[in-house]
Amino acid sequence: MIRVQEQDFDMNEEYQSMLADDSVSGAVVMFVGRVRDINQGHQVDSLYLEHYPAMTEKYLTQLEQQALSLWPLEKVTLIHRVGKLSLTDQIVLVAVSSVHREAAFEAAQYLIDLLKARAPFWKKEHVAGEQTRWVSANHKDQIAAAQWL
Amino acid sequence: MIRVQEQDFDMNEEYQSMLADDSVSGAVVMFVGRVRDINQGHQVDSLYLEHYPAMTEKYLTQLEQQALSLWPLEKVTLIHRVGKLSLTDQIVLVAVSSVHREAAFEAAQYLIDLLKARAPFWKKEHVAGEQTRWVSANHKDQIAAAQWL
Amino acid sequence: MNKVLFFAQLRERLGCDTVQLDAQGMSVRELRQVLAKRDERWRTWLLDKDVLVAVNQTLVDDNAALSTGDEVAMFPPVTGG
Amino acid sequence: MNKVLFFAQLRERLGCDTVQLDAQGMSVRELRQVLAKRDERWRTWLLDKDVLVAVNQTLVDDNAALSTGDEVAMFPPVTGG
Repeated sequence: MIRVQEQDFDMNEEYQSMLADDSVSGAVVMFVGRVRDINQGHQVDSLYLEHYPAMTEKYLTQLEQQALSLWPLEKVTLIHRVGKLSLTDQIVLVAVSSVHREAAFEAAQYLIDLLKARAPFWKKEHVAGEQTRWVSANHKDQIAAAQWL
Repeated sequence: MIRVQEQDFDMNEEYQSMLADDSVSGAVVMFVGRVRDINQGHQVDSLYLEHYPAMTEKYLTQLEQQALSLWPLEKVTLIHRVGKLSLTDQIVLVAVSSVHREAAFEAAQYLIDLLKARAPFWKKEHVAGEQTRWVSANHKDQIAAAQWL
Repeated sequence: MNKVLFFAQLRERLGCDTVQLDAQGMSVRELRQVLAKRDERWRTWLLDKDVLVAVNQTLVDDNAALSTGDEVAMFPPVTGG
Repeated sequence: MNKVLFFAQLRERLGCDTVQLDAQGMSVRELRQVLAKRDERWRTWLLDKDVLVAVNQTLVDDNAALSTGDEVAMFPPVTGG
């Protein structure tokens, strides 16, 4: 299940609905990314998340399918927010259920690594005492994604 | 924070309380282990979790301290249930918050790998059509733990 | 005809969301060169090696060939998640 | 005096939760040998190489030395999580 939305998500609701009627999964791994106070040395107040809607949907759907084909997973949930976000807001949820934990951990890392390096989202931060700044892409994120290829 | 308890835990409550007053953590990784229907080829109805109370508490506290010293983490939550559990019940929660996702993912895997290989819990399954059976230790779990040492 | 979309910094730097033009038969490289001719600003930002290009919502390299109706998008490295 | 606790399969197989004895000065190996003398069942299960031993709630090997008051625990490989 993939979703790109302005509103917040409820991690627990996603967890419960992912596991409804599932007596097979022994393992669930969830990752939540949040707006944190310091990014690339700047004090962040809030940020604006822009995206390329047709492509985010297409790419995330593809990413979900890839994960399902690479690991024996029960379900994949990918939610990414767009628009204006404040300090400590949730940005992204990756949740994966599987019979075994190894598959769930690997797939969750794969999904967030690829999402960060490839999905067309861009963050513009509102920085304390300044105007705004576009977040620079992180070389480390490209390396994290490349390890899966 | 570590807890060993008979009652169920609320993943969302743990998530919220872990993040209260935290504007630093950009990443949260959570792992939930559940009672699944088939284990080691047997159809499971329910299970009983026995433990060695003084040692589980001591070992989990030590494990939490080790994770905090090995990675730059904000918080660690470890909850393990004991007593009678039914199919699809939650057994264990590992939750870790950190500035960066790499540390959160690694520490969560470390915690569950070591917990499974070292913490003094034992599962006795009630198997369909049979009496009960003690779950056999999984060699794979010993290997997963050994990789961290 | 083709639609070319710009996102994030690139959109702001060009002061442009979308252009329509006929890119039939061009490669992505040729399309970038055509757009770069508009003025100094377009030249600077469109020939930047960090610019990513997607055709019909899939990342491609500079050699990709364009057909009528393809939706082209140009944008800086992504920073979501 | 020392308390020796048994858990899980080992507890069930021995039909015993706890024994009290004086293990002062013994190694863990010697304590296992002493307990193994009780009868055939104790012999079979206490000398099983898979049995784990903790002293004062910390895993130790067979060479560990015991002092008065140490809490000893013996149990099969763990299966939690």
